[in-house]
Amino acid sequence: MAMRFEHEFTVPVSIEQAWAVLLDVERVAPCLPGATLDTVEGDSFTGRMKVKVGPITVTYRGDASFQDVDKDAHSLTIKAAGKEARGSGTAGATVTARLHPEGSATRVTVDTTFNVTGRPAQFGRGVMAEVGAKLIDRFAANLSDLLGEGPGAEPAAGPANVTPLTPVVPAGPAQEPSGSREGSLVPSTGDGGPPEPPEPSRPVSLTVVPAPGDAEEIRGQDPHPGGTARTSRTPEEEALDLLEVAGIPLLKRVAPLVAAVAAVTLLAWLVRRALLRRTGGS
Amino acid sequence: MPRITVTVDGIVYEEEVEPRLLLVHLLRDRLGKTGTPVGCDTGNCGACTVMLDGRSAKSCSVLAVQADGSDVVTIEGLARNGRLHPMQEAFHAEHALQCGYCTPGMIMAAVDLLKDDPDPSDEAIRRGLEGNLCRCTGYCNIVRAVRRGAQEMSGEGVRTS
Amino acid sequence: MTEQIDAGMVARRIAESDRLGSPDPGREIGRARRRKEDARLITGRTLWTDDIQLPGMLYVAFLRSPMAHARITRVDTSAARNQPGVAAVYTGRDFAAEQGSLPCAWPVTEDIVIPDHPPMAVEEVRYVGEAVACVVATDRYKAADALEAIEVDYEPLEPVLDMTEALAEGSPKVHEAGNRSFTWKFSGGDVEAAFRDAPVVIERTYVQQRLIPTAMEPRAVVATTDGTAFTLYSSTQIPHVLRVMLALTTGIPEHLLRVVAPDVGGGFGSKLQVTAEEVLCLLLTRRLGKPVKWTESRSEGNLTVHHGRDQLQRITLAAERDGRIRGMRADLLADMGAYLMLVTPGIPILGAFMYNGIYKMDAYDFTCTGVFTTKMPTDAYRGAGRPEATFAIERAVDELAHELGMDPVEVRRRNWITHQEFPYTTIAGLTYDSGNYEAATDRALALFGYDKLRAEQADRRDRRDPVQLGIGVSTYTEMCGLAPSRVLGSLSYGAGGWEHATVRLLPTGKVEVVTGTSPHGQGHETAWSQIAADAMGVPFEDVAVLHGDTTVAPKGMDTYGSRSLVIGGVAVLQACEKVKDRARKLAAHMLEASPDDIEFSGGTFSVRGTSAGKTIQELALAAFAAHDLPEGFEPRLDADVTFDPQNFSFPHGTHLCAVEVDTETGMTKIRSYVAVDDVGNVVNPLIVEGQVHGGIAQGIGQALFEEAVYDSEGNLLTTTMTDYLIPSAADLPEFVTDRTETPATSNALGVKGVGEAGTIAATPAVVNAVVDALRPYGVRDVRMPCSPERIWRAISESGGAAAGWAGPTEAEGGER
Amino acid sequence: MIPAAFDYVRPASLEEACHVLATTGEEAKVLAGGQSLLPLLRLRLAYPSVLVDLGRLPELHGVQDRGDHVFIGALTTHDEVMRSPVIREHVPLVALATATVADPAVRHRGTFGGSLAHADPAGDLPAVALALGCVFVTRMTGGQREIPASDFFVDYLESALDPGEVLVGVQVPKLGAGWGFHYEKFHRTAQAWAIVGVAAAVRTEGGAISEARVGLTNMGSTPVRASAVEAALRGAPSPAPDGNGASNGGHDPVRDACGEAADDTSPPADLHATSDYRRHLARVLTYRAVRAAST
Repeated sequence: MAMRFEHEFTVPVSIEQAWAVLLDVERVAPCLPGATLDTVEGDSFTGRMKVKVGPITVTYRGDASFQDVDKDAHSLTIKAAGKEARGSGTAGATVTARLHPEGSATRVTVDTTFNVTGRPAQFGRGVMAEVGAKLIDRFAANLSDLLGEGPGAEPAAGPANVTPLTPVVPAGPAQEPSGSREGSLVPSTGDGGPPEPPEPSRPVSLTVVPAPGDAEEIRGQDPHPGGTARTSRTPEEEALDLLEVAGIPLLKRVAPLVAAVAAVTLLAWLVRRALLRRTGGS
Repeated sequence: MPRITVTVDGIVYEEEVEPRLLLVHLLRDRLGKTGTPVGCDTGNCGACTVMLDGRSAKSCSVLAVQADGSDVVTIEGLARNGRLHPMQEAFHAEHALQCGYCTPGMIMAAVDLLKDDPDPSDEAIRRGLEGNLCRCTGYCNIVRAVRRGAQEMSGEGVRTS
Repeated sequence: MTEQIDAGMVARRIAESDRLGSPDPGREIGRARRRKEDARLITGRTLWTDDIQLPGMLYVAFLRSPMAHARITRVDTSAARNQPGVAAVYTGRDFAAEQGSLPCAWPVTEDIVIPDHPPMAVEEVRYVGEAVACVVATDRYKAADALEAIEVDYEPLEPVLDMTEALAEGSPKVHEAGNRSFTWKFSGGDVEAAFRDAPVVIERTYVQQRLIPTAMEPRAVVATTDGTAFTLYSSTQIPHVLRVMLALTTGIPEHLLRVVAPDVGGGFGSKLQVTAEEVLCLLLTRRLGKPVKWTESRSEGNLTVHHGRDQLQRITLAAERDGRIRGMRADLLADMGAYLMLVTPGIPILGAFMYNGIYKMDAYDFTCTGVFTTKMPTDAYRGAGRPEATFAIERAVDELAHELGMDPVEVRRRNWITHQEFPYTTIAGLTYDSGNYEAATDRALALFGYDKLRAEQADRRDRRDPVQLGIGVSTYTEMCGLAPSRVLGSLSYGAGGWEHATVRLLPTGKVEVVTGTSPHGQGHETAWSQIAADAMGVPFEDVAVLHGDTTVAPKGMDTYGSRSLVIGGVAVLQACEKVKDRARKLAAHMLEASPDDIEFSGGTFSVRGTSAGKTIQELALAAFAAHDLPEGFEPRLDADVTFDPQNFSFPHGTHLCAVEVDTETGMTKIRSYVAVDDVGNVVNPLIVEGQVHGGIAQGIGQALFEEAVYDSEGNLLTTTMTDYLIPSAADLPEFVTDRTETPATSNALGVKGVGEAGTIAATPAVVNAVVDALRPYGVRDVRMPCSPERIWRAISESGGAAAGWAGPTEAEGGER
Repeated sequence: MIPAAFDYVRPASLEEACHVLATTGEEAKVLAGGQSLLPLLRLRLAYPSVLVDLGRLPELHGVQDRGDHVFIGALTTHDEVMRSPVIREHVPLVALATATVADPAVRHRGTFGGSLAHADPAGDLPAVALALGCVFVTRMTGGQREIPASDFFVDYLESALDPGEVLVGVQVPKLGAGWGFHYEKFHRTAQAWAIVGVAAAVRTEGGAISEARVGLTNMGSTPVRASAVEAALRGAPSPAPDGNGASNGGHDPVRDACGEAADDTSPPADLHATSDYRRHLARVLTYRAVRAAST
C-alpha cells in the first residue's frame, strides 16, 4: 500500500537556519511520532518505530539515511526502510524536503511517499492508510515546529507551540471541492464580502496525492483504500481536540499519537476553513 | 498456566491451558473433539459454532480460559441416547449439506435460532443464519431444513400439504 | 403462459414430488435418495485432513512473502531455530536441490513460456504470499511463534499488476523470459466475411474479475513415512493426479506413495492443484522422519489458494438487423498470475469452444494471450473458462437485443439451435449431441412470470420509480465431462480424460464400488450406489462406494469439470454390466441353461419362461465357494472398467433473474430467480437440485459480491472474509428450479453433468438483469461485482442522477 | 491464525481490574466479549502483554431503569441489550442498532461496552451513543468519571479511556414522549461493515419536527453527529407517510435538510466505498432514517 503526501509550510527563520536544523538527524527523527533513534553514523541511522492505533500495534526496526543532500538547492531526501519486529511486513518512506527563501522566512515543501507491506497492508479497511496519513501529517507538523525554532533550540514539547502564519494554498489538487454545495457551508461569510483575515494556525497545508500509478485506483478497481486521507472533522470535535492539546488531562496516555492527531486535525480544519472562506469570498 | 474446568458434551474436563489457547483448539487439539472445524480467522464463517452455556458462540473467537466453568455442547453432543437431534435429521432429510464443512456450525446456529423463535419465517431463518457461511448449498435447502427441524421440534411433524 | 400460477408454488411442488420418490418405483436411478454421506457429516464424525493426529506429529507453518516482487537477499533462521518446540526451520535454498518445480500439465502452445516454480522461493518472490521459509514445531502455536523470528531481507522489484501494461514495451518483467506466456488462436468459418458490411456490430469489453474460490475447508496436508513408503493426506480433489505429479516432482517412486483425500470440504476447482505445501510436506517428512501437518488459515488461504477467472475480454459480434448473428470475435487477455500451475494456461482455452454458446453463426475467431503478473496464479474455479465464455456471449446477445430494440428472449430464439437440429456441429467444432432450448426456455418463462414482470418494469420506468426492476436472461450450454482423451491430447493437455471403476460382488451379496472420482460434497457415495443398485438388482443399502485413497482406489482421474457422473458414473454402470455378464454365465451353469436364455430382473437371474432362478446373492456365495463353476471360470464376480468418453456432454438451461435496483443507493436486491436446467437424465434429483442451488449462489457471488483486489503495490486487500464477501443466507433469495430432461446420447446413462451449470448460467443472468434495470439511465454495462457504488456511479456517469439526489460532482469524482 | 502469547488476569473486583490495568499500562488490554479483539489477536495485529478479563464482574452486567436514563452495564451482551424490555421501551434506538451488529453468535458474546470502547467508527453503536447523548461512566483506581459521548470517541479506534480506566456502563438518556427512532445500516452483505449507517431520533409535534438527533456511522475517524441536519430539520413538516414525501410536489424541506448530512465530514475511502459515495449515501440514508423515525 503506497501513499503520497505533500506538505507545505513557512517558518519564520532564515533558510540557512532552517537548513542547519534539517540536517540534524537527532532532532529531525523524533518529529516522527513513535520513532526512537538507536544509532547515528554519519548520514545513516538506525531506529525503531512503533505504530499504534487502538489495540493495533506494529513495531518496525530499520534504518534511514540522508540522500541527495543538495546544500545549494537546500533540498534533501531521507530514505527509511524498516521491517516489522514481529511479523514479515515492511515499511518504507522517502521524504524529500525543499527549502525556499521567502524574505526573512523560509517556505518548506515536504514530499513524502510511504509504503507498507505485510499483514497491516492486507485489509480492505486500510488500517495503514488510516495511520500513515496521520503519521506523516504529524511529522510535517513537528518538522514545522522544529524548523521554526532554528538551530540550538530544544525540540518542541508538543504542538501547543503554534506559530501564527498564513496558511498556504495546497500545492496539489485540493481534496475538497470548491463547488457550491460545499461552499454554501462556509460559516457566516457574506457572499462577495472580503475574506476574513486568516486565523492563527499551524502553517501546514495538507494535500494527499495519489501515488504514481494510483491515479486510476487500484488498477482499475474503483474503491481505493490507499492514497487518501482525512483532513478535517467537525468543529465540535476540533474544540475537543483543542482542549486535549491544551493539556486537560483527558488524554494522559497515548500522548504521541492522539495528541498528534488532534493537532493535525485542528490544523486541517483551520486550513480548510480558511480555504473555504477564500472560496466563499471570491 | 491457568487451570480451567469445562464441561464438553457432558464430560467434565480439567485442563491447564495457555491463556491464548482458543476454545476451538482446546476442543480439537486437546480434547479430540474434531467435530467442530475451523473455517476462518475473523469470526465470519461460523463453522466453529458451538453452544456455550446454552447459546451459540463462535469457538474460534473465544479463549479457552473464557470458557472456564462453562458448559459447551458441540455437534458431537447434540444427539441424545443414540438418537439424532431433529435438526440433524432435518438437514439430512432436506439435503441441506454437500461438503458438510459448515454443517456442524450451521446446525448449532439453527438450533440456537429456534430458541428465540420456534416457528421462524424463511426470512427470520436467513437472518438468523447470517453468521454461518456455506459455499455449497446456496442455502435454499438449509432454510427448508431449519423449517422442518422447527416443525419436528414443536411436535407438529412436517406439514405435508 | 401460465403467469397466474405462483412460480414459487410450482417449483415447490416439483421439488416435493422429487422428494416423494422416483416416478418409477423400484428403480433407484431418478429417486431422491437421502445421502449416505450425511451421517458422519451431521454428527461431527467426519475425518477432515486437519483432524488427523499421528504419533510424534510435527506442525508446519510457512513464512510468506510480504512483497509482490522482490529479490531475496538474506534469510536468517537462526533465532527461529532456537525457539522452544522448534524442530527445524528451512528456507527455499535448503530444499533447492530436491524441491523441483511445481508442475504445469497443460502447455497449450509449442512456444509457451513455463517458468520454473520452486515450491519455496529461492532467489526471487513474485507474489504476496509466496512461501519463503518454513518452521516445523511441536504444535501449531509454537510454529506460528517461530515464524516471527525468521529474518528475511528483500530487495524490492517492480510489481507487475496490469495485464495490458505488462505486455507493453518496457514493462518490468515477472520472469526473465517476459510477461507473455502464450498466445493461442482458434477460428472457424470466414470471420472477415461475417463482419464485412455487417449491419450491426456490437463491441464490448468485459472484465472477469479475479475471484477467490473459498471452499469452506481451508487446505490441509498431513505427510508421513515409515522410512520406505510415504502417505500424503491432503484436502484435494485429485488424489490420483496428485500422486503421479508428486512422484514426478519429488522423485518419490509412485509405487511407494499413497495419496489419500479424506473428507474434503469443498473444492470448486481450488483443490484441483499440486501445491507447494503438498510437495514440501512430503519433503519435510522425508527429511525429518516424522509425520508433519500443515493447515492453512483463511487469511493465508486467500493469499495462496489459486485464484480464479481474471480475464479481460474484448467481444465483437456481427449481426443482421433481424437479429441473426453472423459472426463473433473473442480477444482475451488472461492473467496467469506469477506462475503456471497445474492447468493455469488451459483455463481460458476451455472456454474457447463455448463463446458461440447455443447459437448458430457463420464464423468465429478466438485469441487468448496468457500474461504473467506478480499475483497469485490463477487456475480452475467452478466452470473454468466456460463461465467467462457464457458471460461474454450472453451479455453481448443482450446488448444486441437492446441495439435492435428486440426482446432478449426473442433474439435468442432467432439464433439458437432448434431441437430438431441436433446433433449439431457448432462453429467452434463441437458436436452438441442433444438439447431442447425451446422447452427449457418456455418452462422458465412460465415459472418466472416473464410477461408480468416486463409489465411491472414498464410501469416502474414510467413512474420513474427510484427502485427499478431489471430482468436478466441467460441461456447457456457448457461442455461437461472432461473429457475424451484424444480431444485433451489435441489440446496438449498432459493426461487423459478417462475414468475408472471397479465393482465387486462380495460373498454375502453386498456390493463394493470403487471409483476413481474423488467427491468433496457431490454425493458420489449415494449416486453411485443408486446406479449400482439398479444395475445389480441389490438394495441401495447393500452398496458401498470406496474412493479417495490411491491404495483403495488405485486408478482414477478424479473430480472436476462436471465429469464425475458423465464418465465415472458411466464407468460404474459398465463395470456392473461386466460383473453381471459373469454372473449370468455362472447362473446359466448352475441352472443348466444357456446364457442366452438367462434373464435378469430384480436381482435374480432366471431361465426365460421358467420359475427357476438364482439371486445375485446366491451367485455371489457360489462364486466365493467356487465348488462348482463353469469350465475356465475364474472364481470371482468383479470387474474393472476404464471408460473414455467419445464426446463431451452438453447440459443447458435457461436462467431468469429479476432484480430490484435502488437507484438512490445503487443497491441490488434479487427479487426472483428461476432456473430450468437440462442435465439429461437424473440419477438423484435431490443432489442435482443442490448442485444447481450452490452453483447459482456462486454465480451470484461473482455478479454482485466477490472480488480479489490487489492494491497498486501488489498487496492483496481481500485476505479475510470481512473483505472478500461471499454471500450468506441473508443475502440470497430462494431459487426456483425445475428441469427439462433431454437425455445425452453420448453415454449409457443419458446424463450430462451438473456441477458447474448453475455458476455458468447465473452470473450473466444477474448482470443482464442489473444492466436491464439501468437501461433507462443509458447504462450499458456495470463491471463485476456490481457493487452498489459501481451501480451508483454508472447511473451518475450516464447523466441520470436518480430521483433528485446528486451524483458525484466532478471534484468528488476526482477523489477516487 | 493463532494469537501471540500473553498473560491473562481475571480480576475479582472492579478495583482490582483498575489496579492491574493502571500498573500494566499500555501493554494491557481489556477483554470484554472479545468479539473484536480476538480476530485482531489471531491476525497478530495486536500484541498485548496482558489481557484483563472483565467478563466475570457482576457490577458490569445488566440494564437498569434509572428514571431519566437507562444504565447499561458495559459487559451486557448485545443479545441481552436487544431483549431488554427496559431498553426496548425507553431507548429503542439502542435495541434497533444492536440488532444489526454482526450476527447472533457474535451478539451472544459481544458486549455493549466493548463495542463502544473499541471506538470503531464503522461500528453501529458509537453513532447511536453520540446521537442520543449518552454518558460513559468509568472507574479508575481511586476515582471515577463521566464522559459525554461527544468526548468519548477520540479517533479511529481510540476512545477517551485512560490505560487504567474501565468503562463501567453507559447512561442512555430517555428522550421522552413524541420521539421516534430508526437505525439505517447500509452494507453489502449481512456480515459486512456498515459502509454508512445513520442513527436517527426525531421528535415530532403538531405535524412538524421539533427536534432531531442524527449520528453517522463510518463517516469519519470517529462517529459523527450530523449537526447541520439536526438544525435544518427543526421546524420542518413531518414527512408524509406515503414514502414519497413531497418529492412529487417538488420541495421537501426534510429532504433538503438531510442533504446536509455529509457536510463537514471526512469519510474514509477504502476497499468498499470511496469518500464521495459515502457522502452521497449519508444524504440518502439520513433522509430514509429521519423519515422512518418520524412516522
